[in-house]
Amino acid sequence: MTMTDPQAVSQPVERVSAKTRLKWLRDMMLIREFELRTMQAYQEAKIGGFCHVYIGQEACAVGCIAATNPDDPVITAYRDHGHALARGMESRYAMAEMFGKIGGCAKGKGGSMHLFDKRTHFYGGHAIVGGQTPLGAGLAFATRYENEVLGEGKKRVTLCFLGDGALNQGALHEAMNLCTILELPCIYVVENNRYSMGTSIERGTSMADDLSTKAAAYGMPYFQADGMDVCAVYNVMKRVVDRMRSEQRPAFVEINTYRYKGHSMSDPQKYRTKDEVSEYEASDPIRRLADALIAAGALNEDGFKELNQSVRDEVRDAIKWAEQSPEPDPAADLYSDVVTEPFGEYGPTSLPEMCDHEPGDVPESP
Amino acid sequence: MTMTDPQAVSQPVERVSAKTRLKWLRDMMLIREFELRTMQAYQEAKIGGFCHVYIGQEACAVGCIAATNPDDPVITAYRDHGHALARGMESRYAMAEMFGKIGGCAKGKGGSMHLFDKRTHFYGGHAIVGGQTPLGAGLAFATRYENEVLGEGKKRVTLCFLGDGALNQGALHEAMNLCTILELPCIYVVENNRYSMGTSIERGTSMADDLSTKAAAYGMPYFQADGMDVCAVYNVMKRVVDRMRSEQRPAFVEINTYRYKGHSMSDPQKYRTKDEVSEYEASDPIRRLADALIAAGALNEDGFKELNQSVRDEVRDAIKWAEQSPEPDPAADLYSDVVTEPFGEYGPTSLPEMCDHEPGDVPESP
Amino acid sequence: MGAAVATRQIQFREALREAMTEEMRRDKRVFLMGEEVAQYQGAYKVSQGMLDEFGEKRVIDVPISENGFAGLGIGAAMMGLRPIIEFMSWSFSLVAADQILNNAPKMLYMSGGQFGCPIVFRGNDGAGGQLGSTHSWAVEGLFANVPGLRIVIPSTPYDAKGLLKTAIRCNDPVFFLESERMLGNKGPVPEEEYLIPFGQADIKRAGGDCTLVSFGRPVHFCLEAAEKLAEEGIECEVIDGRTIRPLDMDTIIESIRKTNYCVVVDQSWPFGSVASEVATQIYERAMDHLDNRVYRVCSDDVPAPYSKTLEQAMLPNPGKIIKAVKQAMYLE
Amino acid sequence: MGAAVATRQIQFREALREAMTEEMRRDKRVFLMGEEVAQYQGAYKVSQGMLDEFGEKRVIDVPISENGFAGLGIGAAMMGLRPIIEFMSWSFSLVAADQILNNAPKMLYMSGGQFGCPIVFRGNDGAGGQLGSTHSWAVEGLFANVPGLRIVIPSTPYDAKGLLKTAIRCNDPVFFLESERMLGNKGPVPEEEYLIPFGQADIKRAGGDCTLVSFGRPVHFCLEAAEKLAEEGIECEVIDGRTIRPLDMDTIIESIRKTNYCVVVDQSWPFGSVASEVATQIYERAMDHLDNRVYRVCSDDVPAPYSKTLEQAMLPNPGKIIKAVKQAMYLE
Ligand SMILES: Cc1ncc(C[n+]2csc(CCOP(=O)(O)OP(=O)(O)O)c2C)c(N)n1
Ligand SMILES: Cc1ncc(C[n+]2csc(CCOP(=O)(O)OP(=O)(O)O)c2C)c(N)n1
Ligand SMILES: [Mg+2]
Ligand SMILES: [Mg+2]
Repeated sequence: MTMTDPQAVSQPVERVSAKTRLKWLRDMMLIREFELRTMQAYQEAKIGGFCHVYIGQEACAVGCIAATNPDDPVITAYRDHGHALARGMESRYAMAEMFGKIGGCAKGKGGSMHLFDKRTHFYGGHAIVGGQTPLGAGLAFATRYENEVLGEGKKRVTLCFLGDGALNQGALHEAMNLCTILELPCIYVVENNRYSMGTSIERGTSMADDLSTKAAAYGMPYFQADGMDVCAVYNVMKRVVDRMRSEQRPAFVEINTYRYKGHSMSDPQKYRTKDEVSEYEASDPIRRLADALIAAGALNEDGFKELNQSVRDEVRDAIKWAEQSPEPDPAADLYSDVVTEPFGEYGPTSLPEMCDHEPGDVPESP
Repeated sequence: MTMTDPQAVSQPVERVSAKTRLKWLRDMMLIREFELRTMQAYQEAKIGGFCHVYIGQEACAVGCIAATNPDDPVITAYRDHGHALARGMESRYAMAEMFGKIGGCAKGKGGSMHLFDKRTHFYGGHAIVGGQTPLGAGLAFATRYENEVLGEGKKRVTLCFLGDGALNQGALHEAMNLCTILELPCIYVVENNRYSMGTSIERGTSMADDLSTKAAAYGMPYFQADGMDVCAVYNVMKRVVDRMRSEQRPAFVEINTYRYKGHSMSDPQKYRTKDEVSEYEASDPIRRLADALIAAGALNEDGFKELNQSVRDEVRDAIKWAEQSPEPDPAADLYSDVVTEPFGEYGPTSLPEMCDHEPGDVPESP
Repeated sequence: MGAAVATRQIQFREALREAMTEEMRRDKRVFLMGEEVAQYQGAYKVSQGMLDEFGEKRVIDVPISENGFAGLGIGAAMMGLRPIIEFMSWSFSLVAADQILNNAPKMLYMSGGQFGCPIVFRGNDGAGGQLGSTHSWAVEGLFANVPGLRIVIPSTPYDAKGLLKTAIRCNDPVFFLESERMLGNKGPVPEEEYLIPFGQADIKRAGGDCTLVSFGRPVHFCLEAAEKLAEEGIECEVIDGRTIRPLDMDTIIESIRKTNYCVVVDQSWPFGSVASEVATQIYERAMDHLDNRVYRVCSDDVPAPYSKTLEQAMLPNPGKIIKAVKQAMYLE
Repeated sequence: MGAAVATRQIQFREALREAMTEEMRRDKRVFLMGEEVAQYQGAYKVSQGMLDEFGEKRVIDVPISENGFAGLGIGAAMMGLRPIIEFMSWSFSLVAADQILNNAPKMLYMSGGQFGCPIVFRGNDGAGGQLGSTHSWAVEGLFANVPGLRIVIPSTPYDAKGLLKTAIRCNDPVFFLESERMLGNKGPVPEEEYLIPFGQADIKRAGGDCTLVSFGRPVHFCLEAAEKLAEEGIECEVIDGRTIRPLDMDTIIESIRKTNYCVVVDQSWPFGSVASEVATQIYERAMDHLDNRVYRVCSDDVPAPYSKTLEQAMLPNPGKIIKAVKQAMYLE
């Protein structure tokens, strides 16, 4: 009864231009560098709260989002830096947000777990496990509604990312059933990094060894991809995205991946062995793509160094922006954005700086 | 991947003594009579609130509960009169509860949707759709815990009934996953009467035509039974109950049934045809068993009439009890049972009348 | 009351339906979603006929998955649609608490103003009549603490229509609390379009002796009590708050300056209730104008019982209000 | 404060662990269940070592299914077990709202006294430090309205231990609110066994000029404020409510009779808050003893922001309390 479609998945790899793959490489490198600097800034207490880095999982966000159109909505959980960057949020706005500064994507009100970027159709950053999955259904509903009722826009698909731990939240099940019943083009992408905090998927999730059963319960097609290989992710996702765009139906994708670092900044990681971590690090998605590009003659060591330098520069610039950006001002900012139409003592709402400019056309560091 | 076990289901019918089957017949007739009088009392405004009758589904409760031990916990949703009676709650206490009287099983505090009977291990009567399903897991947890940690009691199984509409509540999915992960002997019995209020299962639930997928998603064995035939229900359930009792694991059972009446007392029933209802009525579980017993020579028309008279007498007696029982007294009863250990203005807790007596040994009508 | 000019009398449920229908005609982004709202014509017939007019793309039946479809609505609102999500009962909103409390009222703030959430959640609130404790929530007692929310609780068809239209046009999330017990109530509603702004209480009865403040269904108990008290020569001013958040304290304070006595009547439980808040704000702003303490009439502090006798004893009613007024005025 | 005799200093988290451990040794029906409580030794190390002592049948890891395992605990409690259910954060209890509000506090009533629900839900409440709006709920503002609940909110290791032991022995559901920000706090806790009854506030500092009433973590802000005010010659009496339901108004009223001024400090949002309730009850019982209105210090009425600057501006703090005391005493 499972609707797994192994055919679609095992078709020969499409030819993706070297230029495109070089962009993916840079995107992954940018995320990696961004996250390393994030960890450093956290240790320096420049970032507070809960902070979850994406190191090891870069191929998921980059490969999946590469398969979408720029106006396809994307939404995810609290481990969201990678998705925000892959989607095109300027790294400076993401970094400043974590620094709690007014130059952040949410003026410092959201923080690491709640990144949002309207301009790139990135719908956040949601910190209640599973809580984004009904929202994803709603985004898919809206794209269909715009197309069919309002007669606006074209067919879109929504990517809704979730962790393997979210499989155990009732919200996901309600959302998946709704997507099937209402025929909503939402693609649930489970980034199965094998752990939710300290709980291995086997300890927390029934049928962990065959997640296709979770899709089958809702009559959804199931797909799987190797999350340590951005090309593999792209290939699977491209077919899923294209198909769901035309069929306007939901799908369920499992991407097998791994987080190299602890769950958050304070995780002793006693639940797994160093060997296990090393094993995954050995098939690192960045190294893997770089090697492939080098082997194909599309990249050489110098080119790689240049890329490295460019992402370092970008992240250094982001940190600088974040550091120089002013703190929000309680008098002006505490009561703004509570509601759009103020009543009584609430202040008015203004969009964050980032939204007042075209992408690329970023304002000067404050 | 589904763990359906068609073998277990299609084994030859066990021989059940005629005496036992006569008891089932009476149990079903009692429920039917009780519900007919309930509807009447509702029309006469002696019963208030929401009231959902069980007519048509009698074979489910009777067949399932017949397969359990008397101390196996049973819990269900708001359409609970049938389960309460099949489990052995005195009909007078159920009726008086719906009359909102002090002689009711909850002293009139619970009402039709919230019947409880500690003495018969009947854990209610729960009116939030799906809300009883985690409780069922908890009952199963407790029986295991008593057995394994406290060293008390023997192996028990829990029956947790739910409607097909509850398939769409996240609570059920969390509960099912927990049961598998923690190995809890809870049997989820879906009474698939094809409608949740006015919504047919096809309109509300994905994979409606193959609910085994819902079980497979949690690695649970799936079973199915014809709910219009109490013997069929018993046969399936007996094997499931015995197996789960020894294996101490969860299972999922779909019973195909039908409610003859509207969802509640105020349902115009435009969502289905009269023909559909008649079709099911034609395979009425009471008529079916009576005919079989008559064919087998275990019952004759006189005997059937006697049974009929005896359930009428019992229900008439229940109505009388309910009518004569006093109203609760706000001064004494409003603030009792809020907490067991009163603080401040709360009154103390006393058990309802029914719990002060041995079964059968019922107090005189007030 | 603006309704004085109207002659047409319609039911509360019709007023709600008219508000939704007019707004759906005006703005294609508005849609209605909930259990049994379409084919069944609404569990309480509020949406009767709407499927016919707007079709199944805009009047949408969903399964019993409140957390799921509440979240779906919020996601759609983030993209600029304007969902009306019907809860058959607000009691069932507890399974959706995460979505309606964490996401709807905080999205705008968390996103620094990027994503608003123009959504209306509506349905029956308060005791519906012997439904027992799981089905008789007065959610204003739970949810009013949450910043970012508008909570609307009309007591008449006129207010219901004008406030629901405002709610649907509001760019922020609105919890709209109706009452099963009032859906059949008739009242004057003009044919012409009108909107009622949030945060404007309505004086449903003028009087100079004691101020009665209430919200939703208990407003009628206050009016009943006021009639009876008038027979004894006590003239109560009955203020219908109409919206709990925002709360129009100005109208309340103004009345108390005149009467110097106040009773607040609220159908939620006493502890940390809307009544507590109103009382506290009265003290904060008008303590000098009070000749006695503010009396609260709430539901009794027990789960809602099924029995009619117990339920009646538990809910606010005219008798309790009369008693409280007399106590407040040192007459008892 | 009874703790005065103790010399041993332990952390808040150790006090919680001792309470659970002692009760689990005493009564085999008690078990602990929650996310990461066993193998991980507790997300906040509260349950460190307990898996080793009690084994995996009594210290039980569960997946991220709060509604599921909260309900599981309630079912087990109906059968007479005594579950302790840990929420990593009370913020995550919103997904379990139906189970914890509909079932736990109403089972006894709905069943006419047949099925009690002896269960403790515990975990971090209030702002944890820049966690943003989804993770910073102060649930006392939401849940205190619900009849049938005990709500406990200790501020010291001593109180935490004594109250948690009482909670575990209580035959009714208890919501036990801890604070991530206090888990590392040390304080005196005697070796000998003791229990602290519910409904008994504790005077954490004596003083005759102004009464400060608070609950949980803000009690420390009150003490800090009181120290600073003492330097100016203003002696505040700091009352730690310790339990919100039941609420010990007697101690509060007694203090106000002496001081005639009162400030209530509460970490929930202002509207319909615990502070509103305390203020309202003070007026109801001791209006004649007040020389000014009761001042409330709550969190600002906005979703919890991430930024440290904004979060600090939003939460109650000693500066705000000092200001409120001075206003209450007509000194500002
Ligand atoms: C409802 C809820 N419960 C608990 C948490 C605390 N929590 C945050 S992340 C997390 C683990 C989630 O694991 P997974 O979904 O696999 O995502 P990953 O961290 O692997 O990206 C937990 C338990 C939460 N945020 N929300
Ligand atoms: C969470 C929740 N949502 C909605 C309702 C209202 N409601 C009561 S019964 C019902 C239909 C349930 O159908 P099903 O589970 O199939 O049971 P059946 O009535 O067929 O026995 C609905 C929607 C409710 N009680 N709880
Ligand atoms: Mg994971
Ligand atoms: Mg059904």
